[in-house]
Amino acid sequence: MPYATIKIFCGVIATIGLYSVLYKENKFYRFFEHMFLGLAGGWMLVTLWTESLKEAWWDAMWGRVSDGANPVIEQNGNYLWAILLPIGAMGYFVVSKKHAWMSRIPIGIIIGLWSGQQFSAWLKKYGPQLQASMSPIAPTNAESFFRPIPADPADLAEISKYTYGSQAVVNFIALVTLLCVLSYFLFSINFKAKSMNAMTKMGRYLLMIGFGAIFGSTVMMRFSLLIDRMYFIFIEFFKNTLFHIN
Amino acid sequence: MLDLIAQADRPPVVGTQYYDAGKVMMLFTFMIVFFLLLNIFRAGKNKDLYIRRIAGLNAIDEAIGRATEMGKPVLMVPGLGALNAISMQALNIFGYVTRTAARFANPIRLCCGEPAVFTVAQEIIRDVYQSEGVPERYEPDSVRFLSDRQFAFAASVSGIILREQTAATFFMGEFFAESLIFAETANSVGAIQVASSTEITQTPFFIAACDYVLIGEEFYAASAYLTRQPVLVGSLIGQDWTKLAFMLFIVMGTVMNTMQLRSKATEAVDGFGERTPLTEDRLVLPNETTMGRIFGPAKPNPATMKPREADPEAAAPEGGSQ
Amino acid sequence: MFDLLAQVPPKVNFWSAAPNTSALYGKVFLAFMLGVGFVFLCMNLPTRYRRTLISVLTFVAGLFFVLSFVWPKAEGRAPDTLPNGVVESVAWWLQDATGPVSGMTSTLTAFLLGLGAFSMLRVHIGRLVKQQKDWGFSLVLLISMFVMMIIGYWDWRTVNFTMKETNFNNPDNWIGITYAKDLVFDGILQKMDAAMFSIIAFYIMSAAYRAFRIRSVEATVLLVSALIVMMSLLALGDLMSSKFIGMFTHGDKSHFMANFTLSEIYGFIRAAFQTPSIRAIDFGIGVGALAMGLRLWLSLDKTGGTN
Amino acid sequence: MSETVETKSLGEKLLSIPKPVLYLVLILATALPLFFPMALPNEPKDMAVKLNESINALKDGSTVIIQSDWTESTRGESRGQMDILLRMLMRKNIKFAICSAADPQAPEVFRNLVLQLNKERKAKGEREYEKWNDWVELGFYPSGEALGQGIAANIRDAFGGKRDAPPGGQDRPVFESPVLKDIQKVDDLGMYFVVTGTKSIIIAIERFSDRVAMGGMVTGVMGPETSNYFYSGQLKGLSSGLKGVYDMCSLEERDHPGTTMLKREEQYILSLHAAIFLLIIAVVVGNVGVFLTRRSK
Repeated sequence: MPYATIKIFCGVIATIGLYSVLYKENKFYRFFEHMFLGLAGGWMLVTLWTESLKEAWWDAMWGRVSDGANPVIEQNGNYLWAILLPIGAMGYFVVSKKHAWMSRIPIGIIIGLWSGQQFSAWLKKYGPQLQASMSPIAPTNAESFFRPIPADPADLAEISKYTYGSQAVVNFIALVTLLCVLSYFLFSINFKAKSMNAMTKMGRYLLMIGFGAIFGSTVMMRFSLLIDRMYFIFIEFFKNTLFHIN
Repeated sequence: MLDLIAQADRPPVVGTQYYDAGKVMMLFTFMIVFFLLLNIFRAGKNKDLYIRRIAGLNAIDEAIGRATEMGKPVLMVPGLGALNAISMQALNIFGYVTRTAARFANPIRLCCGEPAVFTVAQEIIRDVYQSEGVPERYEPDSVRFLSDRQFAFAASVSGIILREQTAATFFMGEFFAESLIFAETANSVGAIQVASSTEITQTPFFIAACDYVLIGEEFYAASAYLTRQPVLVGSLIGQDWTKLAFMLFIVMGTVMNTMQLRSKATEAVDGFGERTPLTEDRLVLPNETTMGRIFGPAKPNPATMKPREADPEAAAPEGGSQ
Repeated sequence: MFDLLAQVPPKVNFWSAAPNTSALYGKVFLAFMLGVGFVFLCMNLPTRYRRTLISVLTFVAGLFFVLSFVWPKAEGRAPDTLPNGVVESVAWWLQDATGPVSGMTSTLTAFLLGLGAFSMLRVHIGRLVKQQKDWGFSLVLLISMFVMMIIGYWDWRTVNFTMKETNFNNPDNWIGITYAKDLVFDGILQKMDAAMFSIIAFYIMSAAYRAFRIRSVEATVLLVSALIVMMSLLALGDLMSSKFIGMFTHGDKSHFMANFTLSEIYGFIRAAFQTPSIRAIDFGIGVGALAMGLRLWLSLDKTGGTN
Repeated sequence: MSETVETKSLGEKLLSIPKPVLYLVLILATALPLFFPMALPNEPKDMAVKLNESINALKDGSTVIIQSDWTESTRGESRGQMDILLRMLMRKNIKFAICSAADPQAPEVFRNLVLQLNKERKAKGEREYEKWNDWVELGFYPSGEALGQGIAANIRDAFGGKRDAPPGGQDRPVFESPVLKDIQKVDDLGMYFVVTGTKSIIIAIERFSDRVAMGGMVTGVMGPETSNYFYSGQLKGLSSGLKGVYDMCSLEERDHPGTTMLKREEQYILSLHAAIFLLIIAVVVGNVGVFLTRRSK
């Protein structure tokens, strides 16, 4: 049996094994679940060295020499990286009753590094989003209410410069949606006014429209993955490999 | 710190080679930080602050109560995200859940998919049992690391739900595609599910399949709501101020943009912030409005930069490709 | 200090040493011992200093990125030139050190991975030894874990070291171990990933059947907008609607009715509701994360049992 | 769920379809159309049109970076995305460098695809895309944030340590290759593409979308979130989900017939229609069931 056939056969069996949970939890599924977890765990321990530590830590610590005919030092060893090993190892104290607090040290450093990045990440992410929320709510071109369809594609750039009436209306609704939904997330303000209460309630409905739209487009992707698996089982395996129909 | 901003603030003249990092937006960020810190310190004095009702959080006690009645375990999953604010927040909420469960001597299962999160989770959960005075009820195997691989994790959590017939499940944190696998599996064994994902794309699935869902920032409000710690409540008020400032800023920006984009331009502004009088008749362009300049700050003109000296210590050509 | 983290390649300074020299070996050893010393120091640290120590370390770790955020950025930097003045030197240093400093997170997380593996082994070896229920499956797990580990490292060693000259990217050159790795990794593990991912489609089906009920305004709104989006994203639904609308417009794209095709309606839903509502939730989440980040950075939060 | 009655009314029957039956019908609905392919008519979306235009506007022989963050698990959508992107780039003789930030396996999946495309090109008598001269590998980066930050700060540092080899030659630093030798900073790139099923595209956008034209090819689930960045101008074009692949293929097929995998995508699209149709029926059946039981009470 050629290797390709064995490989695809294993894949199909594993797929069916995991699908069997749809009928009910059974031994077949349990077998593949544990195998899955084991393989993933083993792979994790492989990539731990080969993908994470080898280059970013080990090579950085010992430096690197190119292995051409005339070796050139590419990178000097930053010996201080050696400190990271004992610091990382402090995480393991979590299993000790007495010194469990020490696991907080590597964790504290990771958290600190993450938190420090938030300021610039925040600005880079939300700055443009804020700007995009400030579209004009009155037309800058009153020649037509709807955005005209250009007869010549070259006119598109000119048309794109303006906001037409219909776009202004959409921009206005978008602004209202944004404000209503934001007001839904105001937690500490006790709205006495009915109008504000209506606004937060409206915010929740508008949110649901948005969620519905996300659901709709997400569903497509999930189904396409299923279709791909069906393609794998029925076309790649049964049709092309097992029965050699092309 | 302030004179640093002043440095960035200098107009791009000869000799200045600092990229203007968007000083207004940077100030805006500092304003948020100020709002948060101010309210955190303010809240320390005023204990009685209002937080609106969050339905999903009131359900926590009910869910644990039911699990106790049935004698089945409570399952908690802090998502697959790395160790950051989201997973820390999830663990804070789980600390509360565990405390309630510990009082009822209800077994718990906390499944992690990230080693750093797993480390913190172990420490927090053990701490909770200790502070409740029942350290003997803490089983080390109740906090588990399953896999850092998304779908191996999903398969394993499903297996645990189905085999142990969990009665209450809490999915909080960064969930991705696996969200619906968990939610539907938990539903099939009749568990009460309280869920929250900071991933907006997953929220609709949780809404469809779970009993209670915390949407968006409700997740961050949760620990303030549950514990009423002054620091958390203060921070929440600071967050509200920030959102109000956003709303104001957006409305202001919209009005300004609307007015400015409808008016005739008198001068053109290029990417280096240099202005030239206009001869043609045209409207103001988006990058020339006040808001456009705030969000797209001018870059220094390379033509006017002070040249830099060559590095005498620079390596030989083949090593120069740094 | 400036060259500590900025790994400027060929320069040797106090913070680095040339590879394969006894100076480097000695210094690595010293640094390692320094770390070990720190561990022992912590083990004997009085309880009242613990919190402070963690807070200080967290703060210092975060300070780097906060500094890079507020410090003026150097523009137009070319290789092999010297910075103009102190402000620019600092900016360059910050820029150079960003990579190594961000790398610290993944290095530390990688060290903690062993703890995860330890947890797995403890649970499953325990089950095996005590012959608890399902111990056979624990055995399956342990065997597949070790098999994968051995094959994985062996393959890595073969490809990167022992048979470095062979181009294994070309399947014609494969040998036994490459086949074995391809089978367990690509043939099984990856296929299992894909199977689990696609299983979601079934759950969507059952969730839609069981939970998508018109029982409240909210649920109805969600359902209707989901249906419109699904229809408009389908090539056929999109086309059918434009054919239907075409009966009114007779091909005139600027006709008023031309705005009512499904894809136009979805475009409207997206621009008017979906985008701004996602944005609003996102703003909230972003502010929440920033607030939490600030509290964590300054150690203002009390977590776990201490609250 | 409902109390057991001796004979079930129609409404109750509609509400008590066993899940396995539902699942079986779904399997049939998605598998059968694969055996009976049929082309469905289609109209490309503007996001895909813009992406097509941006790629076509790239200068022949320029360099782009592709961040390939997909593996087997999102193959259904991402393979089609990457396939059409590579075909377009290869047609225009554009050099590309490839990196990944989401999954260590991504480089291999990508490599296999290039291998397959080269085989096809050889069979057609076209020039094969050569490693080192036409494309290089920049490898895998465990942290998308660090990669993005690094690229924005100094692309030469971010990828400086990476090496690749010309066919049959020694490993050399990638920046010596014809692909990257003229790239000093991220701004010098023709475009930066992200093909992904995760948030990695947003991380990249956050870090350097102001410096280089970015194109996105994402799975359907990331589509709505990512489309915000298309409308705010941070992305020059976006292909989202299976429909995006179908659009891109149709657009390319329109200008250069017979050069894409349009046939396979047609089968996928047909199955997708069947599945969505079934989903809608399931929702309707559930609701009619509730309506009927309520009325009979």
